Amino acid sequence: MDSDVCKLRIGPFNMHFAGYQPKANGNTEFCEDIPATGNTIIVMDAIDSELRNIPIEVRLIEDTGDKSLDEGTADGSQLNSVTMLHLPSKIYETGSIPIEFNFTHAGKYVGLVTAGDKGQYTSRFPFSVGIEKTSYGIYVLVAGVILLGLGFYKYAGRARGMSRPQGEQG
Amino acid sequence: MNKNDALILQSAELSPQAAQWSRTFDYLIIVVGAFLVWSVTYISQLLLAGDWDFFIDWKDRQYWVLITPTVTIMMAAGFQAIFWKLFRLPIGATASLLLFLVGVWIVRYHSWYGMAYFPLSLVIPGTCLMSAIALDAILVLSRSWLITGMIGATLYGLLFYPSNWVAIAGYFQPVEHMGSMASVADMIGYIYPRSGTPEYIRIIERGTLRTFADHAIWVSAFFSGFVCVFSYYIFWFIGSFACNPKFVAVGTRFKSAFGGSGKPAAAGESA
Amino acid sequence: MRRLVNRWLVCLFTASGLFTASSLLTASGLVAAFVPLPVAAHGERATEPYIRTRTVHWYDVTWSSGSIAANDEITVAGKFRLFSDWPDAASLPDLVFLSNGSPGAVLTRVESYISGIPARQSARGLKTGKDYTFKLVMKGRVPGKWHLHPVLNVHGAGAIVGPGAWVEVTGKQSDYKEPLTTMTGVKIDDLQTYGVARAQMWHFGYGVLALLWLLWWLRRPLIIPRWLVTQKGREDLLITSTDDKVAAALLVTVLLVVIIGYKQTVEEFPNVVPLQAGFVKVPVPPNVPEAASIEVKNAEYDVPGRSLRMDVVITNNTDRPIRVGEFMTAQLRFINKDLPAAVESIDPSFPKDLLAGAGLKVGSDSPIAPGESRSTTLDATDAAWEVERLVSFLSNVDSRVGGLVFFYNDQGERHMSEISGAVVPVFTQLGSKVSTKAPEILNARVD
Amino acid sequence: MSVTTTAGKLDVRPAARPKANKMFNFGPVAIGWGVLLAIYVGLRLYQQAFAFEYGLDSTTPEFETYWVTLFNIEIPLIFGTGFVIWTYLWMTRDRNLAAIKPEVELKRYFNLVAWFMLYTFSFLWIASFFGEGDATWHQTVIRDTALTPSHIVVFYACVPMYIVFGVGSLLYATTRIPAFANGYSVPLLMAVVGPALILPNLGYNEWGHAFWMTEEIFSHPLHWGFSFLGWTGLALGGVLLQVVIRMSQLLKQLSPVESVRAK
Repeated sequence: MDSDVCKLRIGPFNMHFAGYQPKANGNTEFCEDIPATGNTIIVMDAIDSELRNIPIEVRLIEDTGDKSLDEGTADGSQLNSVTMLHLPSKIYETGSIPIEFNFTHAGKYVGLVTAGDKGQYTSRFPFSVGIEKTSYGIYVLVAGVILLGLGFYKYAGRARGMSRPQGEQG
Repeated sequence: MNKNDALILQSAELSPQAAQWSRTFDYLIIVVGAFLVWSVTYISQLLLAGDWDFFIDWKDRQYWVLITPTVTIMMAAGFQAIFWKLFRLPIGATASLLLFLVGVWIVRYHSWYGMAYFPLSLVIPGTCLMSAIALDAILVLSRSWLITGMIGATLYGLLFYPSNWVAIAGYFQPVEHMGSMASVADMIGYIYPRSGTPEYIRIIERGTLRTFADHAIWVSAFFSGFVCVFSYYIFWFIGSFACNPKFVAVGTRFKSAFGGSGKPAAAGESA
Repeated sequence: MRRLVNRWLVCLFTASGLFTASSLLTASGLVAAFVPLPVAAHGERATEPYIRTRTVHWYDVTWSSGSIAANDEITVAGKFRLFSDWPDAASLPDLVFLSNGSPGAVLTRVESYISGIPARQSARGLKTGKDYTFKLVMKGRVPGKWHLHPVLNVHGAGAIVGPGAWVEVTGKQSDYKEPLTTMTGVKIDDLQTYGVARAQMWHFGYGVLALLWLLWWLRRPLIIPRWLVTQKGREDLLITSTDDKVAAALLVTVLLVVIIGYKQTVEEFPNVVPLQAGFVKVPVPPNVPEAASIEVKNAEYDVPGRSLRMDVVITNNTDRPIRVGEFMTAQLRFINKDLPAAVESIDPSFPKDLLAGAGLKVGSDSPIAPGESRSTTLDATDAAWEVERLVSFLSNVDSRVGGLVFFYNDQGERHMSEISGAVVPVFTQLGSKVSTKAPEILNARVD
Repeated sequence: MSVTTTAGKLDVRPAARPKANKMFNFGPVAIGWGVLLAIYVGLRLYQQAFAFEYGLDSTTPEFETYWVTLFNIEIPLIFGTGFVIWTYLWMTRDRNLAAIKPEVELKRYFNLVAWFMLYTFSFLWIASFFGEGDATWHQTVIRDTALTPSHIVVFYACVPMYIVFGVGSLLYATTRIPAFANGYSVPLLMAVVGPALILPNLGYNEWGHAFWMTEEIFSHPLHWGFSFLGWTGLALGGVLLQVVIRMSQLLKQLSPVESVRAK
């Protein structure tokens, strides 16, 4: 779990984040980049057992780039205007918080998790939906392959040059 | 005939007439070579790794990915050594795997489908053909069996799985059957019964391979590449050894059967 | 030169064409032309009698039908007892697979169960001395008359074949379809052809690439000239800079085709699972106390008489009187025809060739009282011993025989006991130690 | 189908060429292939018709009629024919090899290759076609005898068949080509004796199946002998080198390059 990239920190506690799109992508688990719009299930699992005993509030908002929204400085009406989903504060005994949501358009979103009786711990995790993540891996691989071919070709030219100065050994 | 061909004939000091005879000889050797490469590759692979090749429900992540390349590279290396050492022809591996693939499909049709009524989906073969082409190409470019063994053989093992996955991935979709999950491949193996081949006989992954973040196959592919290096070297040496044109002197009684002592062995130990 | 090449190519293609054509002819033409005719048994007769009489005893086996159309289902169900006196030559049934005997995939499997547990995979933990139920649901595929047996494959012992009945599959093979929907909702029209064209397309593409590479080299002066040039050390003539370019381009092509093809395939099939291979565990059935115990005092096989005769002591452990109703071994059933309950136990679907005509002769056939120990003889005489090749204990290392004996009490309830012991072959009545009325029985057989 | 290929006739580029240049006659090879093909296809059709029908139970009289009879005929027939061919090759040997003309010797090398064309062709059928067919049989049905319909074809027809051609090649070389008469060719012996040992190796196979190997796993160590003996086919590479060394001398002797330069 140490190297788990899908981990959220809420104050002193840890949660695990996973997104699923059963219709589009079957059992594949996503982290902060959900590949497509449409029906999505997000599950947050409490890693620390303390989280099972304290109320947790969850909010999904559109990422407007204005951080003040979720840091509580803005007034509630502004927050509500960008809120897409709100789960009021509640104790989750199983330690698992499932959220089902239908993302209608691609874009950047933020999840806000507030824990504790007074909402003393908060966590903010940005994620994207339906935004093609440019994966450079494949280009690196293709470039590597072409370089390998070129490298071998250069090497072969050297070998040929070595046998050309003819030593006519019977 | 292009300029290079003419240069080769000139360097070989062959007259047009001799070149003509030699070309006839070439065609005959192509035929003999094709039959030989085909049959020797086939019998070697058949009884060392045949089961994994026969059935779709043997194509697992642990053994199929490891054993098939390790075995097919044997004859690929052996024939590569013969053709390269004697004639600088980098075609041994490709010829071996291409003819093997052609033969496999013939047998799948004539025998599994034609005689025992099995659907072809049960007996989809795997192939190391892409690996073999890469192996030959690297031999040309490196001019060295040492480098080919290091880079080419590793690549040979690594390429096997992805170059086959494109063909058979669909067989590993999940299906629910009698309340448990199975892959489509398992189902094909279950539905079309083989009385002599009970399920437990499959030599396949039975445990879990929770390594490399569940990328079990790539662990096998890497290991396969590693074993292929040794397999390649061993069979390169066997192929080289097989090219030894040695004659052992015969006794005088044997010679007398052909009219006395005869000429001294003409084609001696020159290579 | 070119004409020579052409001629040779014509010859080569004609030869390979002939080769392929003949294979295809046999593959397709004959499958279509093949006239379905009865097929004999599946070689179980050559299995050693100590395996056939002392490993898996199938009983109460029924076939739901004798004739089905292609794509229709048939159920074979029943029970088997794993014999306590299991022979040393065969591995214990620790790992088994429930299968069926058939010549190729003429019938296909739909479902199979051991003790109600799905048996798609092999099963572990079966114990000797226990009874298990089984069920096989099969589907007709190739029209014809086929012998359908249940088979228990025991790891290390091989296939142990159960009783076989003729099943006729009518209709056309094209009526048979195997559609399937995956857990992710992908619909497969027919499992028989699924994915075949895709694999062939890839293999063909690979093959073209390989063929081009071979032709690139084979078109030029080959064997003798190249060897002579190698001897001169003029490698530069044999592998030109064009060859290097082609080789490098080919290497890059191969790698790119594989990398891009793989990437797209992974995206095309995001949900895949490995082969499912774990064994299933079958719970051990509860102990059933033996209703009657049988001790074999003497057993002999009369070779010319085709007769197995046993001196036994039967002890009735129940609280009701019982009679011997049936002796069963190696799928052969010897019924005591004097006992109506035993005769009624024969299911109409049970194959007639496995019912011994003369049945079982019990020396002292009156009811055995509760607690009584009775010395009697059992006599199972039939040509089936010879036909089924069950007499090779004459040439085997383990000349013991075993079987199941069924008892019925006065209320028609059935009980089952195992019987086993050494068997001595005798060639004449003179050698006989068993005190039956042997001559009469011989006469009965002649009748 | 054009079966005769004469280097001289087809050659259009150089000037006129004498008729004696015809070094290789494809006819006999084509006939040989045709006969072999007919035999193999015939055996395959026989299997299609009678393997599942009468071959599943070795205790039946039909098995005796259709399969044991085939076994009893094929072994003496193939080895008998082989014996006649071998005897003929020996009796008609060249008794004065020292006096052989280069042209005749070159032709005999071509003929030796023709023998190899038949040898490798006949080996292909057991190694590939009927070899994997054997897997189909034994993984599909229950093994009840060593002489199954599959074994009767693959082991007892196909194996003797290639032995006939293998030993034939060896005898042809020994009785007609000086280099092979003056010394035993190690690679040729390997390439002929190695695959021939597959026949005795069957003893190991059947012994194993009789005593400890009840189920058919093709890649079981019990079967590795077949692969191992198959590898000896690689030794034809050494034979090829022996042939190439001598043929290149003969080519230069028969058609010296000076004549070209003078032109």
